[in-house]
Amino acid sequence: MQVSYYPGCTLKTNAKNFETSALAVLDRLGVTAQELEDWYCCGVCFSQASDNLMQQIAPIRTLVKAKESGNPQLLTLCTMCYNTLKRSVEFIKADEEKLETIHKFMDREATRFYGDEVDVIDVLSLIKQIGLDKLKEAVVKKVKNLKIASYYGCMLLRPKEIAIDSPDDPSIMEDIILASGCENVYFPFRTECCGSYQIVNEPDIVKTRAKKIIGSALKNGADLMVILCPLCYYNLDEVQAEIRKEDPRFQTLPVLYITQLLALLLGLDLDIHDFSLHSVDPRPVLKRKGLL
Amino acid sequence: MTKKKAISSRKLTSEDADQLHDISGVNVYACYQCGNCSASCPAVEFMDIPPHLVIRLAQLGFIDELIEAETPWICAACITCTVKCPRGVDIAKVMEGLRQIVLRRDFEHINIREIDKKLREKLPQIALIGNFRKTIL
Amino acid sequence: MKRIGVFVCHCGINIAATVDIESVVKDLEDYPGVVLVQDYKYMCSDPGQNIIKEKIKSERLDGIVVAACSPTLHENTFRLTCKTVGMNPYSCEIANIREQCSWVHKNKDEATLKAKLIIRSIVEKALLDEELEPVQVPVIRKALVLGGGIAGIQAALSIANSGYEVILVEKQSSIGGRMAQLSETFPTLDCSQCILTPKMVDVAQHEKIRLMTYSELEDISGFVGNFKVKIRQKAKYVDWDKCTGCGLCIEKCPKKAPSEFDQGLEKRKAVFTPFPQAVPNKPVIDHENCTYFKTGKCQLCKIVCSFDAVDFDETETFVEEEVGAIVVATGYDVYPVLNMDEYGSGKLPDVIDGLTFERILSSSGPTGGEVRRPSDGTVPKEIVFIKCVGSRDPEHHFPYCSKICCMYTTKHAMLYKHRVHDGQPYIFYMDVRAGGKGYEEFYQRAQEEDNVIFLRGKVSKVYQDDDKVVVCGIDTIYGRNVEIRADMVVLAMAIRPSKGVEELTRLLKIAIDQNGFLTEAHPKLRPVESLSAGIYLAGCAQAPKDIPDTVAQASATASMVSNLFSQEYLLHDPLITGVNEDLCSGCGVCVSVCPYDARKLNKEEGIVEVNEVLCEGCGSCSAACPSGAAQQKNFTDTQLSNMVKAILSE
Amino acid sequence: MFDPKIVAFFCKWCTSAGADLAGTSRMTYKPNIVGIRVMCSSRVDPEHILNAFKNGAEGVLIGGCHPGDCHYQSGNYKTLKRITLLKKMLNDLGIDKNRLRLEWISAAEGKRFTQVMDEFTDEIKKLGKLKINQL
Amino acid sequence: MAKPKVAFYWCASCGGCEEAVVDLAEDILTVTDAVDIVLWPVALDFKKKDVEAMQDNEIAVSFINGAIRTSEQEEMVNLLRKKSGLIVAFGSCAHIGGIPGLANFSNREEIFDYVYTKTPSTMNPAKTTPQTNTVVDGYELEIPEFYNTVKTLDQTIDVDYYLPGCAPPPDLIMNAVMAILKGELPEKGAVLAPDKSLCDTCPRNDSKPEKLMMNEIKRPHTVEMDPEKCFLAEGVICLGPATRSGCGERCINANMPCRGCFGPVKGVSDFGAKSLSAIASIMGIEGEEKMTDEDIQKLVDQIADPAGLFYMYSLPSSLLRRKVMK
Repeated sequence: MQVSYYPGCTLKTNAKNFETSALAVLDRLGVTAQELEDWYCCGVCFSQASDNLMQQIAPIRTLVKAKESGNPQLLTLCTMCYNTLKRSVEFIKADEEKLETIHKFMDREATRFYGDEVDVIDVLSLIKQIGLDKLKEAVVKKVKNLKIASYYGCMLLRPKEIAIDSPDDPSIMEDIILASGCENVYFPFRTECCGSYQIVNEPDIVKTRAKKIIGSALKNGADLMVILCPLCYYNLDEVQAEIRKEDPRFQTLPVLYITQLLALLLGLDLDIHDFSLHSVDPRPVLKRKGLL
Repeated sequence: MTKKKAISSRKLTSEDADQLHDISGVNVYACYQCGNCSASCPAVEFMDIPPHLVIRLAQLGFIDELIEAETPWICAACITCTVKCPRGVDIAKVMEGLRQIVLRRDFEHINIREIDKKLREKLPQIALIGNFRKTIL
Repeated sequence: MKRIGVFVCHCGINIAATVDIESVVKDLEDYPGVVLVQDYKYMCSDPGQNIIKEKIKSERLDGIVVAACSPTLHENTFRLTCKTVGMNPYSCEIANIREQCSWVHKNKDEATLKAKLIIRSIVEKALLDEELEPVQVPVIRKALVLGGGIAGIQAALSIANSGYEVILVEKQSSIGGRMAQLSETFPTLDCSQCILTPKMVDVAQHEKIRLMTYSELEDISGFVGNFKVKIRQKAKYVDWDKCTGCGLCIEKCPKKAPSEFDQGLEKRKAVFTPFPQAVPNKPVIDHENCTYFKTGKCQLCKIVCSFDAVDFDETETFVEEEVGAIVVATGYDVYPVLNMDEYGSGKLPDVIDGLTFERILSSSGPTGGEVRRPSDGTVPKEIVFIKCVGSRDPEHHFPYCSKICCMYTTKHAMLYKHRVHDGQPYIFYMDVRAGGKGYEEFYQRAQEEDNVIFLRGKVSKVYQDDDKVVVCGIDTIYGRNVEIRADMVVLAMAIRPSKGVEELTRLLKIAIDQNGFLTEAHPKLRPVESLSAGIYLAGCAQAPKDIPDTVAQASATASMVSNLFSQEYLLHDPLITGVNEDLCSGCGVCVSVCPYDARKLNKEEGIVEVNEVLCEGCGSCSAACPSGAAQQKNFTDTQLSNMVKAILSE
Repeated sequence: MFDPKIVAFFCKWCTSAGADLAGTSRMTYKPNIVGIRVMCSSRVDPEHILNAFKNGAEGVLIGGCHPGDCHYQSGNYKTLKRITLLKKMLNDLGIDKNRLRLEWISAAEGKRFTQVMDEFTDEIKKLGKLKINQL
Repeated sequence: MAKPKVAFYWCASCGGCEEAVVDLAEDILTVTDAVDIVLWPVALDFKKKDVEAMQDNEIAVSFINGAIRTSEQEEMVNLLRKKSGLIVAFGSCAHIGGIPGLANFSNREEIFDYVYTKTPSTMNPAKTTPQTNTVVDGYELEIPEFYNTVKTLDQTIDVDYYLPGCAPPPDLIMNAVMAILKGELPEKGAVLAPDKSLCDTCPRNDSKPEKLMMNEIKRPHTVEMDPEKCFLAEGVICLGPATRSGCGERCINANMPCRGCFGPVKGVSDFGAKSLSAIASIMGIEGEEKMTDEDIQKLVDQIADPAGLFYMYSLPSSLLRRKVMK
């Protein structure tokens, strides 16, 4: 099976570990993720202004490239990218007139994209599509009692037109975790925002959020937290170190991309992991549970 | 809000109110003030006006007050409010509309140059680009 | 050719001021078929009517046209006038030259011309009018009531007390419905079962009521006054003729299953009666859970029964009956907590719906009326009640207000406070809708005397934290978010029409609205009738309502049924569309068009047959019939064609 | 300006009652349209409409209950389909489809009734005489 | 006693009706035994003057097929009317206008313009079109006038009976002839075919569903039609419900829907309007309450050419008779 793959900016820089682990896991599961030859920044945040058509051009142009690649599905790892691309598709599908205008701006593109030709898919949905049984079979390292807190963040669940699962009570991550042989830890803040880009000039918001989210996961007994979004990752991992600096009593929780955990469980080459990128070192837990 | 505010038809049909409607595409009058948006907002404690009151003020035409408010800039567009709203009011779009009104009047809410260089390198690009929504780009 | 008389009314000056009566009279005198034209100042007055009567006799008229006001006003008057002198009422036609002519045109010449054209066209109609007699249908004076809740019970008793027979069909093994599950009722706080059970017994003992529980409507045909119904009696596996209701089988049965009546808080046996005061108080065996049906072993109930009433071979049976009217009182279901993802999707044991809380409050319930929470049986010290859960939420659930929640939630908080004096109830609400006798006072009492804290706003999230249920909400009056670490949460879930009602309405051919509630014939003026004649509505199947409203509506429904049954025959307007058998080829186009299923294709004869009672006379089939075989009486193609020509004649 | 002759069919329950309301409210409108009261707009057969044109009508108007409000549940939906198809055929027969109009006028819409009457009369005046030559 | 005299004449028609007489096969001998044929241009050499020489009403019955399109046809049928006791309009064209009647969707001018100047195979730079009078070499030539409108026979002369069909089937012809010979005639103006529409005798009647509904209109060439199923139930427009029976279901048996050559049944004055109404009535019944005006327009637009379809055989006999030309 082959899908097109759109990395987006952060996956090539700060979130290298996400990309390498995800591609390796998919490869093991029999999926080739073929990176688009040409791709642009998605624009990061879907523009919510109804008159701001310029902002739709970047995502639509990427989708044009995806259509040209010939694969029916376009994989995004970063959830921001998923959200922006998917919502752009919904946007143009809902309004033919705006689609026309956007096309007019892209007069140099040979291909036109109408909305239904390429399906934008996130990595969780892709794994579910491959089959949880297949994932189960591929697991080589059986762990005992490894308690995982799955953190969804916002961008895969909201707004509901593009949600991959119930916005209030999703289960897709837990299903994958269960299939991979780990235990799920339920914590009530798994779908709540980490503070997002407010980290840049309102870091207090993020710190408050991180404390709440991490604290709740720890309270419910998590050994590790898995996430999907490079920004959530920063806000929940990097920020923990900062909170710790301010408050030495603050208990930390290692955060991994879900595909990093899966890569370990599938017994993939340890060289793909660069644990130095983590500010809360996950290695002690991983060693304790026999994954390293 | 200790000041007494006059409600008038002029306020309700002001150009500002029209602009907010045009940019956001949202009919704020559908709101019946259940407060679910505020109840679910993860950043409400940092806001000067909670989301449901933003909509209330928009209904009453007090756009000027909203333009001066911090709330739209605290909103991180997590869309929780929109998902929760029982009446289909897209609150997140209203917040964006308010930010846009300000930005289109040549007012930048943040100055990129003030961001610490070290932080700029460390942060994921998506955080920076996302935050640049608070500037005229 | 017929002898038509035309009577032109001046209506004082209402017509005469803008229509030149003399000119009209002169014009009509020469019109083919018209043998007399007479004008008078007030045709509808006694002298006016007398003129008509005299002229009908003296001029041997066999049809008349009264040119006057709108037929909605005096068509009946003039038709009755004709009847008194032996003329068929349908030979009288009205030409509307007031509302649609003299009153709306100012120019006298124009109005006069238009009046002439209108009268001419009506003369053309009258020339070809047939003499018609109303269609008569005998009425079977027996009613079928579907649903044995308070609505069905009230309707059945009321109809039966008027002296008519009733068949009451209930799908559970006992009547009582939702009301039997309730604890105490607002605003008087009297015990629900105490006021309901006597009525249930009345139903069972009433000589005019045939009670068929554990039964469902299987099939129906016919029409108002003459329905044929087939009722399916489900297999009970207990012969109720032999069973005395001693309860020994229940006692000995080793298999348990969650009790539906107790909302799953308690267990019942596989052979069971839903609750101790059930009517009839005889058990059924639940096929799904019975060990014998699963494994072929057990039969304990059969062994202990000294009346040999248990019969594992019993099958469902069918009963056919003829009834004249049907009352649909199928009630409501509670929208499952399962659908509320933000409130734990039904996974949190101490987050329950209002009906479950009723069982907890009920002295016949699993806790004997003591308030104990489901998870660990402790007494909750803080309870949060949330209203409008699933209601008033067009975006995610239902757009409508479930109407009963405001009051029962207030009652819940109050009863809780009465039972747990040091407990604190909180109610999250969006509006308090306390319209009803004594309701507002009840609400005020809850605030003043029972210290219920009302928080105006919605709850965005409920989650478990240790043994507490954390409620995150807002008080929009206070303007800030609030968080309550409660012991228990009660959700006032939306109510919706009970399961299976959609299939039932398809069977009955009655309409439901977009939310699945039964549609009444007119929202104001015909609130207890369906659009199908002879089928009536009562209770929450039609819309959410509380007990007083339900009883009132059921009584109204019963009075409509009695009204129908007070007639020996039903009279039906004869302006129906028949079938000319010499022309009908049985193409079936009219059958598809008829909104009343009044037309049926008889394949053997190759022609369409009409049920004159079902036909309401819209004439849609006449327009559809490609061979001119379907002609609407007194609106035939020839009549309409001649009318058009008359209007266009100079 | 010529005075066109227009035939109308009004359903008993809505449009004819609306016309009565216009009358009792003493509103005025142009007198060119003469109505025939039928039980339901769905009684009107395309044949009657062609018959009117043949016999010199310059326009034909049909008034029924609003969608969803038909006294006979679904009659007006049938009318709508028939009239839509007939309009298409009228065009092929050289009769401007605007000479045939279907309007939903309720019993409460007396004002609207008069507006429709005047509008349609004006429209037919604009369209001019219908010259039917059968040779 | 002399045998009754019979005439056959054709006007604007394809000749199929003449063929139908020949299709009587050996039965034609019964006919010729019983009657004297005094005029039959397609088969026998009689002239107009032979007819003119006859007494009024001398011909017992004239069978005239074809619609009336030219002055010559009009003249001949008037002559035959004068000389005949009975006139039978023979076949669809004489009866209701038939296929030639479709010309009433245009007028003489348009037809001449197209036929004599615009057809791809025509070279006519001078745009010469037929004239009734032309002078050639000093002689004035006269040809019949081509009328603007195609008429049915009864719009031209008084007609006693109608024998419908394109072409009339042999059994109906025989029945008619025998009835005339025996003098067992129905009332004047009768159509010599059953009064009910085609569904009455349609072999597919049993396949009819309880309620006919057409949610989509299909055209015969776009679907594989079940040879046993009612066309309407399959979404194919069949005009059988509106068309007089008696044809012997020839089209139906060849798996083609009825197009109405037998014309309307008794009491229907406009075949096209009636069949349009029937078809529109059963279109899109399912979910009609949810349909927007656009949905209905789309549904209706599935019928590409309603006038051509519903008036395929009967335009000249319709209420309007022809297209209203500017």
